[in-house]
Amino acid sequence: MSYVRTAPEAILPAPVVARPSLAASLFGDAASSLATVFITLVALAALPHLFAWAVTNGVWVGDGEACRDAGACWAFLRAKTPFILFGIYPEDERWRPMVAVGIFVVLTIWSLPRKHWTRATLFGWIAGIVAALLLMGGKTIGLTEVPTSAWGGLPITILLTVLSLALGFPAAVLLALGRRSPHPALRWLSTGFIELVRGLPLLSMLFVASIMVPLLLPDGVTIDNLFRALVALTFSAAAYLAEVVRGGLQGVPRGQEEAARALGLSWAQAMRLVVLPQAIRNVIPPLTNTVVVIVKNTSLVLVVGLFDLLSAGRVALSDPDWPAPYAETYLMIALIYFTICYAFARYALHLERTLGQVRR
Amino acid sequence: MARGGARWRWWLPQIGLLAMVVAGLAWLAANVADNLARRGIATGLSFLDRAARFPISESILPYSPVDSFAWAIIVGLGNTLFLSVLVAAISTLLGLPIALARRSDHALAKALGGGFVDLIRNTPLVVQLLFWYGAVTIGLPPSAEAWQPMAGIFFTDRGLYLTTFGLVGSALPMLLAVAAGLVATAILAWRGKLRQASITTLATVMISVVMACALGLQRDTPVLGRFNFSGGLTLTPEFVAVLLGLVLYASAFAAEIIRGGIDAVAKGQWEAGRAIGLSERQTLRLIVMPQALRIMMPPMTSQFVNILKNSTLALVVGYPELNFVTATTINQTGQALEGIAILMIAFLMLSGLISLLMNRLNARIALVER
Amino acid sequence: SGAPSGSGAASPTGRTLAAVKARGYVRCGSNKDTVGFGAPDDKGYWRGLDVDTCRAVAAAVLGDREKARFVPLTGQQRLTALQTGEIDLLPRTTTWTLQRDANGVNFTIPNFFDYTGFMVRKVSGAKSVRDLSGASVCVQTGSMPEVTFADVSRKYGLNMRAVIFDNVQGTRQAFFSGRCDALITDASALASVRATQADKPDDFIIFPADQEVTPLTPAVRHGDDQWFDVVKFAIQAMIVAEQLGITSSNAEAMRKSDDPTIKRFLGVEPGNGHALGLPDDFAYQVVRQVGNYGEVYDRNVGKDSRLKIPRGLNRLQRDGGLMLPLGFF
Amino acid sequence: MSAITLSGVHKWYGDYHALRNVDLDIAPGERIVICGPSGSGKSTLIRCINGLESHDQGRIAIGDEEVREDARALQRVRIRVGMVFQSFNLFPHLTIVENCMLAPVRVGEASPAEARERAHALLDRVRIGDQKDKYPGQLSGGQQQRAAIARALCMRPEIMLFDEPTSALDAEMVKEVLDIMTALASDGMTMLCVTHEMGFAREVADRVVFMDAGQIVEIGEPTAFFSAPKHDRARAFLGQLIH
Amino acid sequence: MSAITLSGVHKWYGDYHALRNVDLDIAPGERIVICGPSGSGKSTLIRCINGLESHDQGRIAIGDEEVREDARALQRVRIRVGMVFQSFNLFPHLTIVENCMLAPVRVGEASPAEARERAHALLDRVRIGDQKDKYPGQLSGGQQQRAAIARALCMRPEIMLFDEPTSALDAEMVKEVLDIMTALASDGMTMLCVTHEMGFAREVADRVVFMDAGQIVEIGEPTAFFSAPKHDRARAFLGQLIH
Ligand SMILES: Nc1ncnc2c1ncn2[C@@H]1O[C@H](COP(=O)(O)OP(=O)(O)OP(=O)(O)O)[C@@H](O)[C@H]1O
Ligand SMILES: Nc1ncnc2c1ncn2[C@@H]1O[C@H](COP(=O)(O)OP(=O)(O)OP(=O)(O)O)[C@@H](O)[C@H]1O
Ligand SMILES: [Mg+2]
Ligand SMILES: [Mg+2]
Repeated sequence: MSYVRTAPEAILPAPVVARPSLAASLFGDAASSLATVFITLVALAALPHLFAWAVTNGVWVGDGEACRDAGACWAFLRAKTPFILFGIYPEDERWRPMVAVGIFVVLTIWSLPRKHWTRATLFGWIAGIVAALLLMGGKTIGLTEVPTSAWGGLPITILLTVLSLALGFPAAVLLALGRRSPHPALRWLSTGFIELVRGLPLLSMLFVASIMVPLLLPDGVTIDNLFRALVALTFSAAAYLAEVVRGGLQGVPRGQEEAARALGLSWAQAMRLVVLPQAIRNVIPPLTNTVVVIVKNTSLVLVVGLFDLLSAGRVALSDPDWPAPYAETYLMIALIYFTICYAFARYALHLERTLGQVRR
Repeated sequence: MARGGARWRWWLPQIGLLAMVVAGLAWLAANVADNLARRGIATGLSFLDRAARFPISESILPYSPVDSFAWAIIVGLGNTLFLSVLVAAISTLLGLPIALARRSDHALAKALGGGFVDLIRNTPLVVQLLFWYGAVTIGLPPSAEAWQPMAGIFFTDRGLYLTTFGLVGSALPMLLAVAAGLVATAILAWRGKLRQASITTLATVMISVVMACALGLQRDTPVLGRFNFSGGLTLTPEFVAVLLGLVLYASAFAAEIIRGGIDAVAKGQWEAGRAIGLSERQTLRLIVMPQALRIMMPPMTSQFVNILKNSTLALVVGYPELNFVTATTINQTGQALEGIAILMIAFLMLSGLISLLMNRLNARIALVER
Repeated sequence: SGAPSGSGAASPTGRTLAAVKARGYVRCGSNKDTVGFGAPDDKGYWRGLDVDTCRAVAAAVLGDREKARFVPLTGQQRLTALQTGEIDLLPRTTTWTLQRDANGVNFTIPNFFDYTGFMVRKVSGAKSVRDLSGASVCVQTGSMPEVTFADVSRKYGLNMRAVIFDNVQGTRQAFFSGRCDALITDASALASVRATQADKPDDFIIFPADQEVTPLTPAVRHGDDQWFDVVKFAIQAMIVAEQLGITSSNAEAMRKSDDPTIKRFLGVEPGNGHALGLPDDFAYQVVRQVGNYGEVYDRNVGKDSRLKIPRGLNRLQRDGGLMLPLGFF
Repeated sequence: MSAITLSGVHKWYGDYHALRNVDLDIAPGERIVICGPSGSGKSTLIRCINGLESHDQGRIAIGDEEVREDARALQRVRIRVGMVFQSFNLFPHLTIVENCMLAPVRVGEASPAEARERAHALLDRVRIGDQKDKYPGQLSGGQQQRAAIARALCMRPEIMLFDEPTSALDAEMVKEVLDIMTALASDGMTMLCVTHEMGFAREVADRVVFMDAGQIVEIGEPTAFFSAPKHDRARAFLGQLIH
Repeated sequence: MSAITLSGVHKWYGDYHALRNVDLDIAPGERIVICGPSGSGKSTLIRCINGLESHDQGRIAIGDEEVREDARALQRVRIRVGMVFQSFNLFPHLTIVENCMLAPVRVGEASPAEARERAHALLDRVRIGDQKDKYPGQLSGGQQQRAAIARALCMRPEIMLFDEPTSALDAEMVKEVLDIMTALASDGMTMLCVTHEMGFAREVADRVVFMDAGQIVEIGEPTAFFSAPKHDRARAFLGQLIH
């Protein structure tokens, strides 16, 4: 009836289990097999057409004439890529946007490892943004002046993204804190702003920015078109990010703030050092989604006459020398956006996993 | 103080802040008034009564260019609502199988589901809409060579033409039956009895089909005229592209919301379901989904608001929703201020309405807590 | 306008001119993808009839055609942008209509006479508007064509179906992919579309939608008469130069001409510029730097361009067109 | 025949050896209390018995039914074995009585009326009959746990498994639940219970199983075990419990 | 002078009268244990003392520093008073040593090196010096609570407040934490501790304060109080605790 162990049981390595095979996953049961066959058939039906269009009949070199009555007109993209990427920026000066894009790429790559998240990197970004703006504008640093109305393509997309995030995020944090504040005026204002912006389509906000802003300002004061689009994008980014941050704040137990206050930290210190770092960590996935939406939203400036990537692509399509290969152009633009957004999403996933290791 | 509340020491800065905001708004209003006067821009809503004179390519409300601007805007609003409701319904339905595919063990289904969601979510909706419009207009044959997958259905680059069945004789009993069914469904849904509501919907559809057959039908088949098919029901390429683009886009998001909802149900619930002998599918259906549904309500609310707002992009492929009609109105009348104001108020009201309805529904089905 | 406002004077004459001079460049609202009228080329250099109109004003006011900047505007933005002072001048294929004229802007002088036309495939057999009964028509929003479309459809009871876009590419893409039987827009645009985008231009025909001529006219703000005059005569300078046979290449030489009309025109004999508040050689600068109207036309939309639109209505009045030279004295 | 048989059971989580060669034989009607330090594998053991976790080696059987990875076999096992979790795991969207009726109607062959009747009887037995139409969220922890017990009993299981059924409860509520479990035990139900409530173990258990690091270290009569544990590890553990 | 003085303290939550006319005077070096039924206002009392809650009437003072709604005054109070919570409330995104260094560096005037040294010494003292570079999530409950004590001590407070520091711990870990608290007490630290651990109270407390419904009902020597509580409510409460 009673038992006492005398010798400990050996700790053994786990037996090697064969991973469930791909075949089992594909043909494990009737439903799986059916699904497999169906998906394969659809793919087989579609692929040859796609291949013929893109490769067999595709035109890789040549001019507009070569593309008439042919498959995909890749030659168009070859000819137009500089224009799509840099818009109407004067051709002789295109090295400047190229350098600006380079600055952002370098900064981004530099900022990836966590150990580079330092104050210096932050200043690096600020310096980088300022440098890119000066370089693009040119006047202040003694280059030919290129007005913002002539900026275009990818640099615009990147600038709008980076700036609307850089300005929108701090604003979002303040709005989120304001919305949770015990002080009614702050709370109403933050809530009002957030809900107003979130209730309106970005498109109509861009309209307002492009049409109404001049009416809102005193006679004679004008604001740059690019800047106005930036303001609209920043407002929208701030409102959306604020809601995400608020969600994160709600997920931080009240005890954290109390513990920080009990140690003598001020409210601002408690927020900055204890609550916000946790709040933001908690919401990396929705934050990622929101940032991706913000990146994609820059494409909407198309409707207010700026030459962003998509807009420049469409202007390129109106060139009478070419038969307007829409699908190819949109595919290329989609690919650029996809690369940016997807890379960002993967990075955020990685971040979430590594930051998550802090907890058990 | 941690839980200080609104103490007197805070009133002053708060009043100051409010005053600043009010002053700022007043300053802007003064500027607008001054600018309008200075530039001789006519303001007022009198233009709304004037004939619009421009055409609207399609609408669910009747419209002709002799109608007023006001009516044109209402027609645009009708299209926006129609499109949004359709997209919301279809994309939610489509989201479920995609979410389940992503969670399944079937390698191909999982990869396809994942690839679809990644692809859709990481490219701008405008680009997708433009792409689909190109695909629809370039991919389909001209009217003369219409593709006929089924008798009475024609796919052409002018749109999809469907045979419809009109009713002979008195349609009144049937309409009454359908209306009664819809009202019953609405009441049940309002009470949070979703199961009964869906059964009622199904019953309504079945009863109406049976009654339709009993009452007798008259086919209305599209016929190819000189340029176009006429008769039957037409879905224009613009509408198809917008619907396709918005539905695919929204369903990728819906799938993620549904998947998130399922994943967010505590693991213990799955285990408890299994432990009392329920199968995996029963556990999903009886235990997990009802709880996931509740978790999904808030993100679904934003999703529906987003669908409404995304519908404004329909203008790039020529579907005349509210934004498009308002833009045309502004262009025709030059009355930007009024147009924008109408647009924004309409959207704010619609977004508010969606939130209100969803919150009411949410309150109805919320888990009861102590 | 860039200068800060004074204290409430409703229309201080000459403010725009002073502001432009102070700023050092003219700001013009522009199309961004209407080839022939206003669009950047592959190198990012703006080209087009409207663009050259703006450059003519820059040459007249500032002596340098490159001192012009272009603000791409959508149809909805353009009038507001002008009214609010974001731009000094709106040369952007804008039709001169009563409603617009009455509502805060002034139209100067047409720089292109157009009409609204339909383009159809020859195989459809349609030869006039009346043949288009039941047809699908692609319409580009934002200008006269959509109103004209509605009007003719109603007038002849055609029951046409409109497919409307707010952008050029959408309209064109839809037409050539077979979405529409006809494309309605300004005939100039139709010509250019046919010449450049059609696989076989001869497969398409163009006919007018109605009897009306649509004058595309650069516009300025209400309330600044001096600027209104300046723009009018900068445009006129190109037309008169053609009348007088002055071109960009012979303008220099023509300054030595004995013809008093030419002398006055080129500012050799002073007075004209002064009256407008401009340098006396403003017309000379316009012609030398931008060219006369014929040159500008041919270069952008006419025989030297890909569009190859016949001069038609845009010939000088003496040649049977509508371009009427005014007196430079 | 034994109610539960485990022989040579091994279980790994990744590379972590969570159950090491566990042998245990439980007779019908026997009441076993399992205790041991945190992480010693108590929950793992109990979860392997009704197949919520799969074991990697060895054999587990409920009567003559082997516990193996097969949906139908698992369902047969789970119908015969009731389980009560530490965190109750009631279904929050169903009322208490609906919680109880779900399995009999959907898995067993009971009609709704029959299931309801059975549920009422059991809810009365755990003394929350008057709460039956409330939702779990409206009950106190002790009431929830009693409802969970009633739910498990509704399938008329031969065996009940309890995984620390009182550890998520406030001190005041522990007693309510232990009382119900004691009553169950006195009815002759086969019970396997992970708990550190020594009073309960003394009063009810036929045998106490002490686990450490995935192994069964000692098995004994409760009085003998608690007063004089033989194994060092058990002694150390009990020493810490009583302070 | 008293270390802590409360006189006529009232506190309301909305309409609920949570503290009713509380008077208490604690001498430097004194060790007080507060007990009482759930909801009796123990936490509220302790949280009012370091100003985490504001009291509505009466006076609370730490030495000569009055606790009042003024950011600077409050900060001075909090530097002098350390607090340990029931749920540890360590900062999960910082390592243990970073948790300890945060306040000395940001609030006190310590240099990072100095703060680190101090933290190391205190972590050794609570016997988790070897865990210092782990994150809270990687420690057991007992270790986390000891880290929380070290964190509070890092500010070198004159007074330590404990709000049920062991009630969220597994039985095995309670002792670790109580040992540390006992050691602190024997160093002469002024302590105010909400706890139901009678062993600890007996061994360490100078006085036991019993609260009920927002009032102080009984104050007494621990031995006397536990063996023969004078007030009915206290007697009933102690009767329930021992089951
Ligand atoms: N899903 C899992 N993946 C990996 N390791 C696991 C998993 N579940 C449990 N473990 C590990 O297996 C060991 C035994 O866990 P188990 O939950 O059975 O312990 P326990 O004795 O029930 O402890 P407690 O008293 O804390 O509930 C622990 O070390 C635990 O960390
Ligand atoms: N923020 C609050 N708002 C409203 N009422 C509160 C709040 N905090 C506490 N209370 C109420 O005040 C009373 C005293 O609470 P307190 O937390 O001080 O009790 P306690 O003695 O610490 O109880 P426990 O032993 O459960 O921790 C309780 O009735 C509680 O419900
Ligand atoms: Mg366990
Ligand atoms: Mg408490």
